Amino acid sequence: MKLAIRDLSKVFVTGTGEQVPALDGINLTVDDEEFLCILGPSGCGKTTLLRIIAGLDTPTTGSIQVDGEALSGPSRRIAMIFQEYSLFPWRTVLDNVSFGLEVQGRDREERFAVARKYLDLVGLASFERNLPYELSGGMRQRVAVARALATEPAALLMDEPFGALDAQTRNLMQTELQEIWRKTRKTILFVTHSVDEAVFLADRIVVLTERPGRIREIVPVQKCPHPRDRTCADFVEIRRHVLDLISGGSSD
Amino acid sequence: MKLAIRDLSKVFVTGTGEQVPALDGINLTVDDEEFLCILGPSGCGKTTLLRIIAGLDTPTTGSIQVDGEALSGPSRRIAMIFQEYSLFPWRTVLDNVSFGLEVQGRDREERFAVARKYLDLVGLASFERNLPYELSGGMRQRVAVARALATEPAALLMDEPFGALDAQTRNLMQTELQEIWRKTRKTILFVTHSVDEAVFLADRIVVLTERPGRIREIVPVQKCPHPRDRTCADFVEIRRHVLDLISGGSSD
Amino acid sequence: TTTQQATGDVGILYTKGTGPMPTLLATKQIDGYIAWQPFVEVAPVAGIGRVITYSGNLPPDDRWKNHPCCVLTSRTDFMNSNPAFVDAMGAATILATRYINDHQSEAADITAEWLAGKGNFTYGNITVSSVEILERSFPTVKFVNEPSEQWMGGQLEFVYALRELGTITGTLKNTTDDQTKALLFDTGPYDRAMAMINASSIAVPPAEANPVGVGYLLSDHHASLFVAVKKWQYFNDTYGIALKPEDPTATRPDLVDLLVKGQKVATLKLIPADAGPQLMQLAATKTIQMAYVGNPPAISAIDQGTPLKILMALNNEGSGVVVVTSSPATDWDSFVQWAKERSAAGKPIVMAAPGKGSIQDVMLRYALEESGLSVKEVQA
Amino acid sequence: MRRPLGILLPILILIVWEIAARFINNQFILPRLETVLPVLLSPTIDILGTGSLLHNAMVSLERVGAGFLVALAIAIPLGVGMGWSRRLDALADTTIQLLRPIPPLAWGPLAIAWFSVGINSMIFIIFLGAFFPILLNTIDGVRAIKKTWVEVAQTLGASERQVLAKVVLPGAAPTIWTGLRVGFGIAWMCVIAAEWLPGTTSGLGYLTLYAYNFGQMHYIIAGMITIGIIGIAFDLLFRSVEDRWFCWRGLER
Amino acid sequence: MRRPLGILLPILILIVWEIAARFINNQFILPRLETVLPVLLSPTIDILGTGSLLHNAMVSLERVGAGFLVALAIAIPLGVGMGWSRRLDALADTTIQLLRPIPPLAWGPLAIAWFSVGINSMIFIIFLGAFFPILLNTIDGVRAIKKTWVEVAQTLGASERQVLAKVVLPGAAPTIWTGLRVGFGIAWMCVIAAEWLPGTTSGLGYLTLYAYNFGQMHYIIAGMITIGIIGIAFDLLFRSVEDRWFCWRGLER
Ligand SMILES: Nc1ncnc2c1ncn2[C@@H]1O[C@H](COP(=O)(O)OP(=O)(O)OP(=O)(O)O)[C@@H](O)[C@H]1O
Ligand SMILES: Nc1ncnc2c1ncn2[C@@H]1O[C@H](COP(=O)(O)OP(=O)(O)OP(=O)(O)O)[C@@H](O)[C@H]1O
Ligand SMILES: [Mg+2]
Ligand SMILES: [Mg+2]
Repeated sequence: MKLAIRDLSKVFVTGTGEQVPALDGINLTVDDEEFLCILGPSGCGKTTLLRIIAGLDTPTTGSIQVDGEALSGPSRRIAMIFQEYSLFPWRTVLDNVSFGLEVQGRDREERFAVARKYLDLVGLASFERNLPYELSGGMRQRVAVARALATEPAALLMDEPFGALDAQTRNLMQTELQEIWRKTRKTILFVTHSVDEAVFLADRIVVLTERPGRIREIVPVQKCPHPRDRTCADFVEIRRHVLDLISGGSSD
Repeated sequence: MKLAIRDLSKVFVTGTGEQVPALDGINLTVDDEEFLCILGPSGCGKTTLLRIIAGLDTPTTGSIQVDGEALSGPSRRIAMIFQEYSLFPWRTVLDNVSFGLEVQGRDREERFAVARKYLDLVGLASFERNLPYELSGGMRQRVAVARALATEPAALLMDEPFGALDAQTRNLMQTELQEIWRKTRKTILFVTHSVDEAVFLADRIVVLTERPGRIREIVPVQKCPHPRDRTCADFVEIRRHVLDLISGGSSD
Repeated sequence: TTTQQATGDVGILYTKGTGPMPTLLATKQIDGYIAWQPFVEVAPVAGIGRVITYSGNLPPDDRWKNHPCCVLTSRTDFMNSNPAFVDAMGAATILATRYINDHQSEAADITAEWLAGKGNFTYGNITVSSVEILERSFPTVKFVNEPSEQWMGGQLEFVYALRELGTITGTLKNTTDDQTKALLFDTGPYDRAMAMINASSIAVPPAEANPVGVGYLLSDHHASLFVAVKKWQYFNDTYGIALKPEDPTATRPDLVDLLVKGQKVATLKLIPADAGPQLMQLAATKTIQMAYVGNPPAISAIDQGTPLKILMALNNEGSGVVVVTSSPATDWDSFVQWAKERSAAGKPIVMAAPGKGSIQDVMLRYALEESGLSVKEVQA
Repeated sequence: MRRPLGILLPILILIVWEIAARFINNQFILPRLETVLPVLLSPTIDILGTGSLLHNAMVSLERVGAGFLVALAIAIPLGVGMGWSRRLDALADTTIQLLRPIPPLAWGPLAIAWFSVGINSMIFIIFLGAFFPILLNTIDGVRAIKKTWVEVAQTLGASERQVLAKVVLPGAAPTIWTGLRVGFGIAWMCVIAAEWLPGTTSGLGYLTLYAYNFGQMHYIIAGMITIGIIGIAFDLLFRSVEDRWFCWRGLER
Repeated sequence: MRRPLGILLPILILIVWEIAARFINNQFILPRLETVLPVLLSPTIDILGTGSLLHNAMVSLERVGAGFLVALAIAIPLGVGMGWSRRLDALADTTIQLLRPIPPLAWGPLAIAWFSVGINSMIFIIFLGAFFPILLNTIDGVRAIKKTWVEVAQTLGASERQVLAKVVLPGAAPTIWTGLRVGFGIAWMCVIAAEWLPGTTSGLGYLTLYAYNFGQMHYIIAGMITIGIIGIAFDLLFRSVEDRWFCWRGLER
């Protein structure tokens, strides 16, 4: 899926009538099958951007084209994975993963078959009867990924999906996500606070300014081949550059 | 205050009757006016050790001598600061800080005078009428420090007091704690997960093993003068050494 | 009325029905009560009180002999649209009353079943059969139906009494006796029922589509209803009119069919209540069309504008005055003596009555005032 | 240790009761234990012609069941609507706040006028007792639904109806269930009051009131104990279902 | 937008009421608005010789106040004890669970035998209504006290009594307050039932019952509205205190 974002801005109006500009003049094209990471200081509008693309919020100005057509509301072709655990706690893992297919009206057999396929992909085939609270944080996010993949969307929006995980699990999940991306070739927009994570995963990294978020720079990472070695020279150099961009952007 | 811990061990018995050894054979002497940091993997018994010293738990075997006398229950001479915010939310800042004096039966005038002195020390004199929820996390922990200091204990036990703060506030608090320690010369036992924090603050660092916690090594830091520069060679070297101790101790 | 100068006080506590009376007496919160049967007999049987007089003997002498008590009433709109039905109900009631008078002990038995499933009452170590209680109480009730001139005269006494009490404030406030009678009574159904009985042929009323609500109180006074239902087979076979319970095993049936000449004419919903005023409220809201009820609530309801008529008598007398066992009183005179002593000692006795303006309340007040005692309502 | 200690006090109370009853020797104040226990131990024997304890308990339960079901059938959809739509909430909230504090019992006279004597007015009163806790908990439960769950469902293509049926209702179910439990408890209390309305001829409430007329305190106390036991039994039932179905509660994250 | 919408429905109800009343034309089923409003608007005029609306409301309030205070005075200390000491909890819990589901109203006959007709048995019934919510909330509140608060106090040298007085009670205060609010609501409901006991000659409950016996529906409805308004007023009062005193609640951390 190809996304074209044109002159996008978003101004929130709070309960007291105050205007909060969250995003300003975003122009960005995401290529088909691209893995794009978005970095930026807290409150700069990263989540807002993803929510607008997912159709959960509307932009104040500007437009988004999806494969040439204007975006209108939530669509099955774009799936979102949230930072906080978002599984339905009353549904088993299998029922969570097959939720999207269920609302499409697919029959039991079919949706369970598809759901099992994606549970397999994220390595949780043996947990299909468990309830979410019986899983660890990392496992839960993997179920969320499987659920998002099960409807076979063309794009995945991921909002700091690994933010709540401990370092070790996080590294593991990054490697697995790479693997999944390699296998399924989705377009992925991935928001993170971790420069390391962004450099490890992305084809390109979009660095935003402080609120209201504007694009400071787009850093290409393609020259570093997958799977990336965090100690190789290119990696360290790109990492340094992005870190500079971020700390240079802060006002202190 | 001088603390002498001899052959201390602690075995918890869970509700199901299972025995959980938390500490094993701890021998440690803390000198008067010493700043001791305790580092160790999660669940190794750091909190348990502090709680036993504070008199909130009893050891299974072993003994603790405080200035030569055996410890028995909570004592005014040893104050504890908890990781989670522990202020009384229904009391103003001033009333929180003067709590210890209130239970001693000191009169209003006097206890407010003492409380104000310590609020001054932690730089919150102007917030005395506020309720805790009106303060930021860092301010709250400073109030907790003032409250602990107000009863003028000889020792302070601090259990990851800055764990919940963001990096910037945390650095600030570390510097301030140094300052306070310099001014009041308490004996301080400080539990942390951050090697950096330990090296920055401590006279000596006690590194514990995985559960059941035993003393792996006691690392002296005295040769690095206060206030410490995190980039100086000694600092970096000690930090490297402690990091090695910790990762060497984990089983992977 | 010629009330003497009062020489003492008596407190009256209204208990909204008879329910709390035994408890209040047994816990010495009241010194006695006046109630309808069988709750008069409950006290001596339970060993908590003594009957000093039945209502027919209350002073002044002979004033209350054969005093009217409960009556059969009907809403006028219902009577007008279903005259034959009301006549048939009248006939069933008259026939049952006759049966009671001819078979008193069986009637007591039936009433014991209706009121208590013929069960036993337990009072500490004492256990008595409900049949025994009813057999004691039955002779104190006079079962009659005829709305005679004398009986109507007795009813007027209650109108006067209620006027004095200040509870008559509506249509009956300033009426002459003739006007009052015209407003209160309609003896047509009684006359037609008697005619049918005498002719040994009850007319079949047109079938009722809706159930007819009939209210009553749980008292011997309404035994004619209980007997009519429990002996339905007999009445059906003998007179061709019956109130057949839909559930023949129920001790206290609430749905009965009116059968005339073997044909089902209507379903009756029998609705018991704790006290008369409740029934009159139900009549006012058309929840019930007919009611077996004490006369003062019926008079009050008519006074308040409820379209209702009194059709006939159900019983005369049938109430009694009970005092606590520790009381020295054994009859009315010693009771008055005792009340005066207690009043003089600054601790006036307290008597319970089922409700303000109830038949029992009216008679007790009258009798007390007649005996030189003034009555004060007890404020809890 | 907990269990034995817990039973100690009731036993102590029974002993004190019996001693006190013998001492007071007035069954109107405190009937002897040995007059009450036989009533409880033979629950199928007729009491004063009103039917057996068991029969009357069943009658009361039926009435509560009916009133409760009506309350549930109205309160849950209304509550979901009010929790979901600010508009509907704004429209109905004031009215509900005004009606809520009127005791169900105080509706008695109107209930009889509107629904006539008998089961329907009892159902109305029971309904009033159960309605508000169920409604308020449903509103709360729906409002407390994690926005993320709803948005996940939307991005996965769920329609509003599907979101309500598959996310909002199951997500709010534990809170609604608590409302049902509380509502049932209040309904159970109200049935006793409802059975004191004129025209009633059965039910535990009627039984106690009727026994009162003849000063049969042992029946009253047996009736009260039965009412208490049934009340607990249902509370435990509701709680056990809660534990089984909603074990995920509080562990959502 | 919220306010006007909220008032819309009650106004609509009033209009429908008036139209229906004119249409039904039976004051027993639905009295006309213009017969009810004057009663409410002149609350100092005597009603059927039972005193004015205002007077009766004050009488009822006094009774609720007394019963509520007794409940509070027993339930809070007992609740603190049961929340604090596992022993006491184990001892008393079963008994409380057994007594709780018995409706206060069902105690009527015993109340009269034990406390005699009049204010005392009314207070007893009101007490029963308020007691359990206050007790259960106090226990909950004390149990939910953050252990850290208690330990902080201990390390600062507080004795057990000081911990209870200065940490446990204030820390549990918001939850206890909720119990008081709920308890007051139930007590207010119970006063109506209590005033139906024999021997009562005043109070809003008595007023409605008395009016009922005379078929004066407009007084009944005026009484119900008064009951409702007082109920809301106290609920709001409790809530406003909650907002003022316990603003820290939910923001503890
Ligand atoms: N519904 C809203 N109403 C008002 N302001 C909002 C709303 N949602 C977000 N904002 C504001 O918009 C700005 C951007 O928010 P957003 O959540 O997109 O930031 P973010 O980059 O995702 O931050 P973080 O890294 O902390 O998640 C913030 O200042 C936020 O307070
Ligand atoms: N009351 C208790 N009952 C049983 N086990 C306990 C209890 N308290 C602590 N433990 C166990 O003792 C061990 C040590 O716990 P402790 O809290 O002291 O660890 P810690 O070093 O402070 O860990 P962390 O860094 O995560 O705070 C853990 O395994 C813990 O599960
Ligand atoms: Mg965000
Ligand atoms: Mg710890």
